[in-house]
Amino acid sequence: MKDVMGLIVTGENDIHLGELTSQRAVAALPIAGRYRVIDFQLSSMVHTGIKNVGIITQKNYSSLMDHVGSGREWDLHGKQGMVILPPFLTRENMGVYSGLLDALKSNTSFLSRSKQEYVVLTNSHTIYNIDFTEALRAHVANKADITVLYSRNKASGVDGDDTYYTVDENNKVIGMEIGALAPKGDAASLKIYITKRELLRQLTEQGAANGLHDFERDILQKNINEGTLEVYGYEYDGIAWQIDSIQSYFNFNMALLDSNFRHNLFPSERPIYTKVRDDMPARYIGDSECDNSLIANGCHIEGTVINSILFRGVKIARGAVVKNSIVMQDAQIQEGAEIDHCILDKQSVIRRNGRLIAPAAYPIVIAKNVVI
Amino acid sequence: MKDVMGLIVTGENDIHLGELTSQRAVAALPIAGRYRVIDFQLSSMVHTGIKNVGIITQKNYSSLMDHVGSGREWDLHGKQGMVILPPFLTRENMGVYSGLLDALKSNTSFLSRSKQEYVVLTNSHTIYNIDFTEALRAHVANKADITVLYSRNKASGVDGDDTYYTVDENNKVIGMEIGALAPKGDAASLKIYITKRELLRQLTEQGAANGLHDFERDILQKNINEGTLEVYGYEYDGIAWQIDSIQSYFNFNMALLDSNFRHNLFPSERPIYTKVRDDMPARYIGDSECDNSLIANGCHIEGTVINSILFRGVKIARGAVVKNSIVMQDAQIQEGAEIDHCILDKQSVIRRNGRLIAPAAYPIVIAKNVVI
Amino acid sequence: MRKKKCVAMLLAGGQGSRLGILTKKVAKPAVPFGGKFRIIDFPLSNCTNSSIDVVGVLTQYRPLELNSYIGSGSPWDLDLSNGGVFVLPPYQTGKTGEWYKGTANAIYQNIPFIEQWDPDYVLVLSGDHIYKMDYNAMLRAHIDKGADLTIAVREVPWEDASRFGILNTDENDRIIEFEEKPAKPKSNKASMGVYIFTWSKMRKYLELDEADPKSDNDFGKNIIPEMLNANEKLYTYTFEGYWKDVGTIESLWESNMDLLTLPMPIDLSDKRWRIYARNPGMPPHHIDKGAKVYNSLITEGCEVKGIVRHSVLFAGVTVDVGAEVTDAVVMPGAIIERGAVVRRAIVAENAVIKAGAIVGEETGNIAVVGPGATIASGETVAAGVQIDADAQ
Amino acid sequence: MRKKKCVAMLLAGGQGSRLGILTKKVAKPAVPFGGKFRIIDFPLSNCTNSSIDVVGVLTQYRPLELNSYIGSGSPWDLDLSNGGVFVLPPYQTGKTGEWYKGTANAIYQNIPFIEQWDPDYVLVLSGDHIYKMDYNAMLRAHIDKGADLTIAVREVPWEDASRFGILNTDENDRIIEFEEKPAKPKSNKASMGVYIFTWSKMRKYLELDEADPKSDNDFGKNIIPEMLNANEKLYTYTFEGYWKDVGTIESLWESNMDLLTLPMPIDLSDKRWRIYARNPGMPPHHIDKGAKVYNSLITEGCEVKGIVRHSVLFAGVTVDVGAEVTDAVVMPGAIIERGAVVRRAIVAENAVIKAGAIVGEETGNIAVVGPGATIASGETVAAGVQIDADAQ
Repeated sequence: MKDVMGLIVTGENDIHLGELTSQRAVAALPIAGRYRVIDFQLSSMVHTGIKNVGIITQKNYSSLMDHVGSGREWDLHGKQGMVILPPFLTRENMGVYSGLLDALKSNTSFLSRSKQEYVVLTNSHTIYNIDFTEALRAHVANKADITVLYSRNKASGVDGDDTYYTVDENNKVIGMEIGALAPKGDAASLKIYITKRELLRQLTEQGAANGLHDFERDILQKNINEGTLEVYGYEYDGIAWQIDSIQSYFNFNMALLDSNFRHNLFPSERPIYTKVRDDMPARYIGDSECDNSLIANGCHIEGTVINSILFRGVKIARGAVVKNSIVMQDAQIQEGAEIDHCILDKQSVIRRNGRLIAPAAYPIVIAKNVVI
Repeated sequence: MKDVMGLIVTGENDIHLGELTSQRAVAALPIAGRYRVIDFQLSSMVHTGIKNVGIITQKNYSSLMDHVGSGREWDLHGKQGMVILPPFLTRENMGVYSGLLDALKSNTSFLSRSKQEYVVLTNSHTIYNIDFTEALRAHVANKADITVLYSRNKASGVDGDDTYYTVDENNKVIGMEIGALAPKGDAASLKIYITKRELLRQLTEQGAANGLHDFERDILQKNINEGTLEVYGYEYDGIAWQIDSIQSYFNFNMALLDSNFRHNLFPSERPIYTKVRDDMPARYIGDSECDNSLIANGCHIEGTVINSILFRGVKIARGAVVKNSIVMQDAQIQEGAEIDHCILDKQSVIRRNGRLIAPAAYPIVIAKNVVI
Repeated sequence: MRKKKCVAMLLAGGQGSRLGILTKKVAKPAVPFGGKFRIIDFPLSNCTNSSIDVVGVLTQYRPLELNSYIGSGSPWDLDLSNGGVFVLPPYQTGKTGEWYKGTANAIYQNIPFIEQWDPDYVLVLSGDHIYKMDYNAMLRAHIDKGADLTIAVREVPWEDASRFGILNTDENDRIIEFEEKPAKPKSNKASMGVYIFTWSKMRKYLELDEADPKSDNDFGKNIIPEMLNANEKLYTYTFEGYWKDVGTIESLWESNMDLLTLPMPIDLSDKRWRIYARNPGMPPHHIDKGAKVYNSLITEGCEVKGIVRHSVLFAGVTVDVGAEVTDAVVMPGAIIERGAVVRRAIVAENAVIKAGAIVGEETGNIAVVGPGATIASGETVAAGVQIDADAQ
Repeated sequence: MRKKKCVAMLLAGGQGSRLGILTKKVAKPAVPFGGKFRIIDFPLSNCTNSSIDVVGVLTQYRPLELNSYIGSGSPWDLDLSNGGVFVLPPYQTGKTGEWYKGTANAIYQNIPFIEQWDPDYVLVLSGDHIYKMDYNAMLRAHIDKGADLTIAVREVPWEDASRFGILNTDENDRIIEFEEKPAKPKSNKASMGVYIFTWSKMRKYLELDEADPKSDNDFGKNIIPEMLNANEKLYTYTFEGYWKDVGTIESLWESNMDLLTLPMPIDLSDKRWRIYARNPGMPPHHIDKGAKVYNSLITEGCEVKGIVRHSVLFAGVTVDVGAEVTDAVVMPGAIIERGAVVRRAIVAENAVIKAGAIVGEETGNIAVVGPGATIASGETVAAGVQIDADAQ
């Protein structure tokens, strides 16, 4: 698998994620009790045997940088390992690309100096756990110019913001709809593409030379419609969940409480790697109660936890009640406090006897470090 | 030596370094044939046994980041290792601190979460090779609040830009002159300070609360004059060379051609660590001639090299002549070309039969990637 | 290699026979402890936290798992260019080679390793104790006293003193006598098996010991008595925190149970003295609907559907519906099936307790189910019994 | 440990006696080569560049220097959590342990190491060859052919074939016969000692071999003939690049000299197939006023004041005023003092050639000054003579 490199483009539109992404890229959003979103894309690359991974960043990438560090947790810290590709900041450029094509254009030198024949290009806001080896084999066998990964059971939060393909019986893409409210195709784009590194570089440079910004519309759709590139689909039938709104974030975390769903996403042969914190195991103390919840190491539970996800180092004091909530790292629920349908960001504190109850459809978000 | 942390403040005023620092911090300036300036500060920290090093960066820190990477080359890549502290960019803050105190103020959280009792605080534009252990012992023995390191033989490029101390027979600092053209003291500040971490944090917060920016003037000088802090000096009698102008940069490199000077700066027990490139040894081919020069690995020499410094991967073609020059990584001097008193930045090329001759006092700088 | 002030040599030991089937296939320091650790994490993390960054691990017994666990040393920040952790087996020089004959001989055979670092001091550790200790503080005491050898001791209850190696000292903590398990102890200072030697002296006595064909080549039996005879400067250094020898099944179980008392006698959540471990990379554990967990430590990757009381569950353990786990240590990957009962027991890695089986009793000695062993449906494992997978 | 498609086992060998005093204190793979490398850098870098990221290094002979040199594996990007480079010595199981009896036995003893990675294929390498080879291309050929064992071969001149292990094949490269140093070779395909086995088959034959008390437990003498007898699918894979056995003083010297020809027969400046090495961290080398350097490789840290012709100088070598070094290999830290002459020689690490001494002759065999040896002022070392520091 030496002949494949990876490219993760971060900094997607995060307007529907509100406060959760005000200080961080979606890629760095804590999720699933101990991970960040990018752990899923990075681990998938690693399980495919990819050693050279570029992470294209836009604004707000310092927590992402802090999380991935040298890439050590993913065995990507070597000389041929992971590279962070920050935006080139100038007075005109505040670090936001106007489209995927722009992001690629700014990083053609990375594409040029990489050695691998193929590239797997992915977004950073879809949760999945894929070994791309099979898709790569199909790409080669089909003699495809571009292979697009799609799913028939992808979960997204925002309606009308998706791309659908129509594929023929050989999996060749014969149609593509972008942002249709009632799409004809049922093959939802995972926004993961496989192509030759050299072709991607050429398409990027040609596109940019023609003043284009949108990879999907200006490159993919155009070439599919005109038949100028051989574009094939590859169906991924595992879990795929796009984190693009507070609702989709909340629902994805809650879905993990189902054991089948969880075991599908975390098969033992493809662990998801993440930054290690060296916490001790979770401690259950005294009259603690816990029901249908995911609890990370370092938690300290003396109260009641129901249908919730606790990240590392969360403290639930005596008499506190946490229901249907997501509680991020090192947050504290003090004695007698009660929360329901809340998302507590890192290090937030619900003070003694505080109550924060929201309806299921509108979970409340408490920002990082806030004390209530 | 567990009880000491390091803090390197980068991004000094580099106006007199011209083109050499237009795209990089002084800390990342290539120097001495295979190093960057920061290698000297970092290696000194490592030889002191310091494991926790913060590097405060300002604008233009991407080549610095690229160079230090995860800190692996300095054995500073661990969980308790090196941390890059980038400026917090906002619309108002373009990543430039208005003084050392500002830089420290932006990073008090790093000071707070560090565990060590003492801190060694250094600038990033002075070349030295110090084991700070002795200075730390003196600091403790003197019961000093702050120990300032000074030199009686420091080389600088820019006149009137230095700070001098006057010390009594016990090395207690009794006077301090900033930017005097004819200073009374002969103890030139190395801009290296030793103090307790907690005291540095307090001084920083108090200073910032009072709207101060200048650590030297507003904190050090004021407290020395008023006798409110016990400030002691510690004399370092090794090589200290401030890289603050093209002349001082040029002169320092040329000084390295003297074997005594070189052996003093590179004692075998305190190697200077730097990023490894895995080049092969330098190759001397055919009628090559070489006289009084420093040559790094990866060079390919078929021409003539006199009184010069060649960085890694430099190619000198047949019949080319390089005199009194500094040639950075992967630059090429093609057949029959001749240079004298030049500083060639990385990957620059002097084309076939090109000539570039400058007087000793005004070396010409050729920017990175330029082909002449 | 650059000079180091102090290097550590960890005696990972031979077969830890008192740990029975738990060490049949792994060296003792690789035995799991405390939900996410292995025993060796404690001395290694103590070294890292004490800024000692060269650790030689001396072993000749089944080093495979230990070797894999240590790997490049990165979990302990010991993957260094100038330092790090090295597994040191016996080797051949010229045409001959010999196995380690004793603790002192193991160090003797590695004199060239130590000399690479040109150290002033050598710290000797063993791999079967749970404790958090600042070796650097001990080193400062060693240097301040101008000692040739400093032995860490802790004060044990007088009535237990006759079970330990006891050091009798003068009023300045200088050792005047060493007695192994004295019938009538004159002191309650028990050796912890943690030594700091001034290297030049250590080297001298290792060479003298090696030249003596009658020697057992052991620190306690030979080196320390010889140094005392020669009137060298030996001092004790008193350690006051939690310290537990986990060299027996009972003490290993007890030490795990200690983590369930409040406050923890050894704080493993202390951010200023972390105990590092290799991370298995599993998702958070799941407590299912209807499951009950009381006073327990549960690690990532566990799936709890039954009842867990006063127990330590390691990574990836499954406790199925209706199963009951009480006063137990359940090591990584073990499965307790429906309705099975585990009491006062150690269930080792990847063991399977089938539906309805019963392991251990409410009182009596600890029952042990060995690594990979299966207890069939309806079977019973009595108190104190050890079940070996290979014997099944 | 996650499954790996292919793991590499590097036979670092016993005492490389044909390298004489150069391997008296270090294992052969740790011998310096090419100005900045050691021999083991070649197979390790080949593995990294071929995306094979588990390498077991089998050694029982003086592993100390090799162990220190390999360290955490970071120079070769082999400091991995899931993979990496492991030095594997013999060890004890239960109460017994045994040294490696032969190449096959060394692998046999490490079956548990290999099984940890659940590999489909095992690559066997040796530690005494200089070459750049894509093992992954060989693996693809092995898989495409459905082979049980693929042996890398290179075509040697027919007149030399009788000095090698020769593989006779059919027109599809299937091996029909293996002859060790045949008097009348039927083929010129010489084995390079690089094997890829399908692991299930390898395991079977290792176990059969171990059960045979008369076996030498050697791949060439036992395993390969047995597999041929049993009609297993053995194929050759022809390698065409530069390949040199550096198992003798003459070949080690020659291979260093090969780097001075134009173009280099093995390109060590190829950025797409770098040979990684641990870096000694020295400043650039200095060519002093009046010094002369002709057709040579000079490494960082050297100080050249004299004349260097057609030689390879390793890191930190000093050639003083008036000294002359010709056709020589001068290893790290060696010092050639004023007016000394070195010709057709290997001067090993930290050796000192005192003022006016003469080492080697213009013709004849290579003279060798061993590691740390000193040649006194005015002394002469004749062609072919080896000087051992310990004998001085």
